Amino acid sequence: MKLSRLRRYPLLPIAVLLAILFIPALFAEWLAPHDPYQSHLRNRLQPPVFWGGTWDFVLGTDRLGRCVLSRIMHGAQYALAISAVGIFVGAAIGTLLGLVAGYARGWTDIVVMRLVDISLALPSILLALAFAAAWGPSFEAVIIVVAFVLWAYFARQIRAEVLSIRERDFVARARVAGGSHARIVLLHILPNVVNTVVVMATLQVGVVILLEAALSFLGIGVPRPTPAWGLLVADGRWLVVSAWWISFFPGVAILLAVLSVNLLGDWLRDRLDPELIEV
Amino acid sequence: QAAGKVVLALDPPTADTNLFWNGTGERLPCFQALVGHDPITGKYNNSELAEEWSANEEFTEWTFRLKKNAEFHFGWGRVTAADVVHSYELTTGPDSTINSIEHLRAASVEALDDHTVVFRFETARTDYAFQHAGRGSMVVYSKAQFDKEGVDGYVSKPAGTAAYQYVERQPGAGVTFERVPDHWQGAVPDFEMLELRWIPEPATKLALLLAGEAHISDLPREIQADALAAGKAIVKSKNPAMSTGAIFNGMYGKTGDPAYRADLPWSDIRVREAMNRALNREEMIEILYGGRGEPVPSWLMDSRNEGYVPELKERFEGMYGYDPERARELLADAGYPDAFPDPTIPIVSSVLSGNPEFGTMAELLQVYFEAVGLQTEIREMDWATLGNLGRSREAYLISPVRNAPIRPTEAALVNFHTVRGTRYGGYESDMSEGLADKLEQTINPQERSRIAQEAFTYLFEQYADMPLAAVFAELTVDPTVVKDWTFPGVSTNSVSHYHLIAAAE
Amino acid sequence: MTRPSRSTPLEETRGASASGELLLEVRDLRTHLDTKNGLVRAVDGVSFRLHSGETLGIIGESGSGKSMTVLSMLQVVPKPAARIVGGEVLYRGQNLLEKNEREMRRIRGREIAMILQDPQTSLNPVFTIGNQIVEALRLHRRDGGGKALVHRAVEALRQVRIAAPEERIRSYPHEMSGGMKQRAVGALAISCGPRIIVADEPTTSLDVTIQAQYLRLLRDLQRETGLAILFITHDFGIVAKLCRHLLVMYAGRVVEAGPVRAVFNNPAHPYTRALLGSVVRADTKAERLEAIAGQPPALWGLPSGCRFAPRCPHADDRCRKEYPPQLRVRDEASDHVASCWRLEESHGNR
Amino acid sequence: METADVADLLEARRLRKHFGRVAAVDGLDFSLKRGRTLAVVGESGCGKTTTAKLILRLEQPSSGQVLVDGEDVHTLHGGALRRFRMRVQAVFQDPWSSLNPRKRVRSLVAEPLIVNERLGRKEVDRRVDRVLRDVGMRPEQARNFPHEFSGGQRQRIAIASALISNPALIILDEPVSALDVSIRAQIMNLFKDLQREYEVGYLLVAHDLGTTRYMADDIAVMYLGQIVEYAPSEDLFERPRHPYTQALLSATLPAHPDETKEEIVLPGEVPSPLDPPSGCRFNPRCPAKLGPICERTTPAVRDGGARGHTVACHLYPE
Amino acid sequence: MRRFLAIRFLQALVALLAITLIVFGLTHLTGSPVDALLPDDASQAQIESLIRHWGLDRPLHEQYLAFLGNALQGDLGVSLKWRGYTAMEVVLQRLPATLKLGGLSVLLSIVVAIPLGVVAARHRGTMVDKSANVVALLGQSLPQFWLGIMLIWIFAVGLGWFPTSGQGGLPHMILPAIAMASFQVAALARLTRSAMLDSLRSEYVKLARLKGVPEYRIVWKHALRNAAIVPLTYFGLLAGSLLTGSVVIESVFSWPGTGLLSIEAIRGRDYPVVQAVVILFAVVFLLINYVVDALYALVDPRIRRA
Ligand SMILES: Nc1ncnc2c1ncn2[C@@H]1O[C@H](COP(=O)(O)OP(=O)(O)OP(=O)(O)O)[C@@H](O)[C@H]1O
Ligand SMILES: Nc1ncnc2c1ncn2[C@@H]1O[C@H](COP(=O)(O)OP(=O)(O)OP(=O)(O)O)[C@@H](O)[C@H]1O
Ligand SMILES: [Mg+2]
Ligand SMILES: [Mg+2]
Repeated sequence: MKLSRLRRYPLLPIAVLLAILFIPALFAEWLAPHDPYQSHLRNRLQPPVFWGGTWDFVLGTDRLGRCVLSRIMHGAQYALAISAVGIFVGAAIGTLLGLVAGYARGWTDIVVMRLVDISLALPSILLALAFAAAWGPSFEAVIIVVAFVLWAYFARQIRAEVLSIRERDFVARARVAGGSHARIVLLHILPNVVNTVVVMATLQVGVVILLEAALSFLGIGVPRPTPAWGLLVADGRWLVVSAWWISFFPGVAILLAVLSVNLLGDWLRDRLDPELIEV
Repeated sequence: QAAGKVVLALDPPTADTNLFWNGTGERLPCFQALVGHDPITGKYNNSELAEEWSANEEFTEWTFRLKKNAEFHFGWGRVTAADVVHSYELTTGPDSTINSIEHLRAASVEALDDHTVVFRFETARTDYAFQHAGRGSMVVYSKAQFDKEGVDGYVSKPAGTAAYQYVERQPGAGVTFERVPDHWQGAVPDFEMLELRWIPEPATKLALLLAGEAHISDLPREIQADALAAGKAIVKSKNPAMSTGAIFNGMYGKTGDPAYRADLPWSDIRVREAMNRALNREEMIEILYGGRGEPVPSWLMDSRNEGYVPELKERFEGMYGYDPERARELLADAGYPDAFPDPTIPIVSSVLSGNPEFGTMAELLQVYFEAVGLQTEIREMDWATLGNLGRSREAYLISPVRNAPIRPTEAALVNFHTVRGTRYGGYESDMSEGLADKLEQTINPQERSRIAQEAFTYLFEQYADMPLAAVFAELTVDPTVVKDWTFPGVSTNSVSHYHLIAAAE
Repeated sequence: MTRPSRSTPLEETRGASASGELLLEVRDLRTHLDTKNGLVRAVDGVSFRLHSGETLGIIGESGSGKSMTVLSMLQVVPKPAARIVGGEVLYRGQNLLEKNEREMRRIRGREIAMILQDPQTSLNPVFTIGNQIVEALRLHRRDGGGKALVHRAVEALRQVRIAAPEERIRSYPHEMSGGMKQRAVGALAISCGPRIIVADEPTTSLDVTIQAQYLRLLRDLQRETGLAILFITHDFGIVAKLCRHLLVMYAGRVVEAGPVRAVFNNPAHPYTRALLGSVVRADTKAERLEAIAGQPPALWGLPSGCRFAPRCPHADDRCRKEYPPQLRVRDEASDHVASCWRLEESHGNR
Repeated sequence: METADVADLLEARRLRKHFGRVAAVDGLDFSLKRGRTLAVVGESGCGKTTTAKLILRLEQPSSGQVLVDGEDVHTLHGGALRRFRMRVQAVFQDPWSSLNPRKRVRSLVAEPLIVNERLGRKEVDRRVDRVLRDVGMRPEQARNFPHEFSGGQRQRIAIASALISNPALIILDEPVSALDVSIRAQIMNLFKDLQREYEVGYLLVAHDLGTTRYMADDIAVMYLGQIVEYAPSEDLFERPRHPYTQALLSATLPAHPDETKEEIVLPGEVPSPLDPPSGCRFNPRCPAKLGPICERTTPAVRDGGARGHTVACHLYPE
Repeated sequence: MRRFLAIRFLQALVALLAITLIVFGLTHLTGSPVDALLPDDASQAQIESLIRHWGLDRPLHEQYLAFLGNALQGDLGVSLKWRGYTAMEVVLQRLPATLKLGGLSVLLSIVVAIPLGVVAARHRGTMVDKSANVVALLGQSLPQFWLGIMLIWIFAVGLGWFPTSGQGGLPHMILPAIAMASFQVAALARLTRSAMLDSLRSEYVKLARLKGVPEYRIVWKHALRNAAIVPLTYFGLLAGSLLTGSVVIESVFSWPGTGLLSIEAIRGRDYPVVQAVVILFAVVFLLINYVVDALYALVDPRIRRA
């Protein structure tokens, strides 16, 4: 393998992501030293190995004596699943509406954009609180909230792009060739916004992980005892002084995962879509 | 001696209001009720507005005689029987949300003279003094203020009679009080000012305490150690303030109740016993309460109340003791899991103000249950949702509970073990209903005690719940500011007797 | 054509200031660019002279290095990609390339002003025209207070024939038409009284009738002030109309230079010839246009030989191997030169 | 004209298009015969592109009709519409925006066939190969993406795509103005060659008279949404009638420094179509303005002398 | 311009109406407030009398219409939890605290982010740029509540520089404002940077250089004034994230603002207050976006006429 070629890729973020998010998410069953739900009540609140603990629990244990490392590893599954499903749903809805609004313009556009306004104006966390209060915290509720929060951003961005793309001559050419509206939207316009969707989706992974963590922190994320990262931080937050490792390491996992995803998203954006200005 | 301000960082109350009858019975430091409590024993005494009280033979008439010199704050005058009648009417009005309001209601109320009030009932009410004491009690407002300013007056500056008087409230943030100059009882609290500050986040409470911004806080026990390590101290209620455990909801066993489900795993007494035997209570008390809790054989029974059965304590180890082996046998015997269409045991994890341990308790239950082969699932829900399920009689789940503080036996039995106790769907059966009814109708103390004992023994033998421990209310204090606080642990939120907060030198 | 002409024939202007002072001499200017495709020799040994009152045209295809040449002169090449790697830019005897940034700032705008291609983008959309002119004046002509500067800005607008300049000075760029904006850019350029104006394709984005107006304006301004104009274009028509001297650039190099008439009458380089041949004419109907084969070259990894060789019908091995020297073209104009190995032969073919 | 008896390939009748208050196209009449070229010339914003779009059915006219082969384009549907899509194609100005960057050359070129005809893969490939060769490209380039080509090559791809369905009419909206000087001639020659080979009619949109002389048989000069002069190409260049046409002609640049020409510099700017002048729309800038009549009355279309030469100007008697 | 603003205003009103509907629906799905407020041992009679008292027994659409009618008059009902106050009073009482905190955090982010973005763009590709990017990304990657807790431990408890929580003067606001700003700083800085890059590449910047304008003026005047439009539009969105962020940050710092209030209100099923909070949030959000539209026109003269 030529090194110079490798250097063109953001190796560090990819490595971190693999180590923190993907490998644990896929192989936690085999990699994690312990069952993440298994309590070792005699080993409660054990510090990490370099803080006077044992190799058995490398990153220490929580207040029920569960292995922090194993829980973080399994938590990656939830981070990944929620991001993947939530973003997929949000992006799909948003992209579709954005495409339709930008292409059709007129009334459709106005209606969709007002919906976007409404969605942006409703504070997402409050919405989640209400959801959770109505149906109890659940994986599905988190996905719904994530999708609800995200779709509007996608719709806005995609619509703006479609508005300019539809004025490009190739769209006119496709119509001159006799293509139907559906064909034009799906075969000509959609491929031109796919990059944007991909870049935005990547950049949103961080947002979603943080949102999930915030929801868990408020007690309205995925329910206990699921080792979702946000819940892990929230669970240990009282004990920051005496058992800092319980929330510190999940916090670090969130930080690193989000940071790497963002770096990757940046890199993707530079590669795929230098014009996209999105945060 | 005269110290400045003491700040209490506390969980936000369920209802944050000066209008006592719109709350859940948490009493503000500026108010007093008719009946007081001894700060150490928790027994009723005349330290508040009533000089003395008595009931007639049939317990259908209760008479309270007021102290003559009791005086409202801000110059609203002496406390009279009219104020009591006025407060009674307010408190039992249609918008009342207060605890046990039905128990407070009387057939009629009458001011016999300026300082005598009589409550009359259609049936016997043996426990009526309780309704005017620490928990779920009625506090006395000034009628003069109401006549002049209406409810708005109470909202902006309610006059009470206690040693602290109201200064201001920031809704959702806290309430401030100040020492009453020349209090009618001659009480002189150590602190000039008293601030209750609502802090939902335990870590923030701890930080406040450590930063010296708050001096007393109801920290969860889990982090008390951190505060102790930083030189803070613990003050405890003088008596156990509550008894905790977990209950089997959804046991709607009264004959003919359509909500009854025989196929629930815990409808089978063997499963109930197995679940009880799965619990290592010593370890749980260690984890949940840092070892500072007394195991109890029945979480509703208390030596201070009617119907205490001392033998249950001895029988406890034999029937409820930690024995996973036996638990497994029992389960096998009951045919668990195959005999049940839905063998999963749902455990509620909830946040209840004042009970930060409930979440952990749910997880612990899960750990122990799974260790003996029970299948479990944790359901997070808030208190309101749980209550809603109970009320619609669909609460098929296991939930941590507390009996806080100890309430009279009759009310406790009715609440948790009859159809009338609407909020929970605890263990109900013809037997429990019958015993509760009988208790209500009986006025003879010996007879009552016997019935209550029978009820507790019955419930004990039915494995009607999973008792855990009697625990004290514990507050973490800054010893450089607060030396001590003597309170009996009898109010809804456990604390009372604010005027006894003692300043450090 | 029966109508009498309404304007001075161009001929007069061209002759009028024939022997001005030598203002600018560029010698062997070289600018390199680092791009992701590799090193681009965007300007590769360009030399020319410019006298006062003279108009020098630089012509060439897109990407041939015209803009980069003049930007290098003023040292505003895109950083950090571009480096000026050699040559001299003598402005009235001083080498500008040896000056530091502060000294250069006093040259830019004050001595040598520039008009960019697209008035749409070259005016700052958030400031009024007046603001933008006054800013330049404040930088270079501190004499007089704010009022005087505004007055001078109004004068500049008047000079470029903008109607009601007192009001226009408060307009934002978007409130003006394209032609008016380009005239405002012109006003900005002349406001500080420069000796040289560099106009980088100032009319490409204008309509034909507006372009005619603008060219006439430039010529009038030149006559009034004795300015020297360096006019960049890719249109022979403009050169024919406006310029006295001409520089033909191809891939970063000057392939032919000389008096306009000499080059038109006697184009020596095959590229110049081909370009002239491919111009569509309005005066006669052509049966067929002479097209240049192939595509303009990419500027990275250029061959060592003549850069036009791949498209040149006359190219031989030597052309492909070695870059040709600059030779004098044998005709009446003494300063007509071209870089071609086969100058004699190919030229003779004509 | 010798082709007078041949039916019109394209005809516009009182064609009008308003965008809100803007009358982008304001009553156009013109016609085009098979195999010939009509150029529409005028300055920016005069409505050329709108005209092109109306013909292509990309915009709906506010009133008036576009007839192709005698059929009203805007009432077509079903099979007739598909036939229309095959017969009428377009090449746009900007080769960078007119090719979908995400598609390979093959599918770009084959698009009209794929949409309108059911042809086998083989047949499509064969036709793509052929048409690519016709526009001077190599068939193997069909696998590439547009960004791998220069502007001139991209324009060739666009032309190939326009030709593949054997159209009778191609609308050319400023097809060379974005190209480099050295490339323009190639492309214009190509258009000429293709016209001869395919017998296709062109409607050429341009903003400068010079480039049209080589291409067009007839020229329509537009000003602010209206045709001010309409004539066979040679006649127009030899005897321009309308003062605006004359100004346009004089503004074309000389081909040689010695070429002298009457220079008419028009004062002022092109007025905003939002607020067009009354009467003759050219009157505020007209060097030959007669007087109030020009401001008041819209000039009717008059005979411009030669056959097929019409002009809308008060200078000329009715 | 005036027409544009008028249309936007109408659209905002329509959005608001839709929001009231959603909010009303959602809050009524979340269960009865009676459950949250009544004690464990409330009797059926007590419950029913309370339900009637609060009108919760009427059909939903009737409740909604009544709610809407009252809402139009600015009356969103009385708080069920903070008895004695109307819902509006409760929320308005807490709104200033949130606005103060939000304002400070916005100020903080502007003060930090804009220069950061400008400098990064100015020195594109250098170490300065890269470090600025890492700082910004870090801000976007930190869980806010985690940062809040850390800040409390380090600066309030450990160093004792600031108070830990609660309302008060500027010192009380600094830590929460920092925690809240962390995300926005990142977003704003990166936006500013990319807008500045575009701006610095533009022809007018080139022309300014050719005019002899000194570099600092080019960057801070010519380029920034144009680039400012992009972060400005982002401000509308920021408003949303501020309000949302306030829920988390306020609960960490016990900052008695609307964020904290909303959590308590939902937990307590205090419909009127929940409705008031959400509607007020929405109004603030729409208002800010409206103002941003207007500001936009101020900064960018091109919009003014359109
Ligand atoms: N900022 C830049 N970064 C990289 N390469 C550049 C940059 N600017 C110009 N170039 C390259 O430098 C070469 C010369 O460009 P220049 O702008 O001088 O051409 P030009 O003759 O003015 O062309 P045009 O007629 O299109 O304006 C071109 O190959 C161009 O690609
Ligand atoms: N979709 C539209 N909505 C509103 N106005 C339009 C629209 N399309 C064109 N116009 C207006 O109609 C007029 C004619 O536009 P058109 O594009 O046809 O001009 P053009 O002659 O092609 O100009 P150019 O040479 O600049 O391409 C212009 O004033 C333009 O602003
Ligand atoms: Mg250039
Ligand atoms: Mg056009």
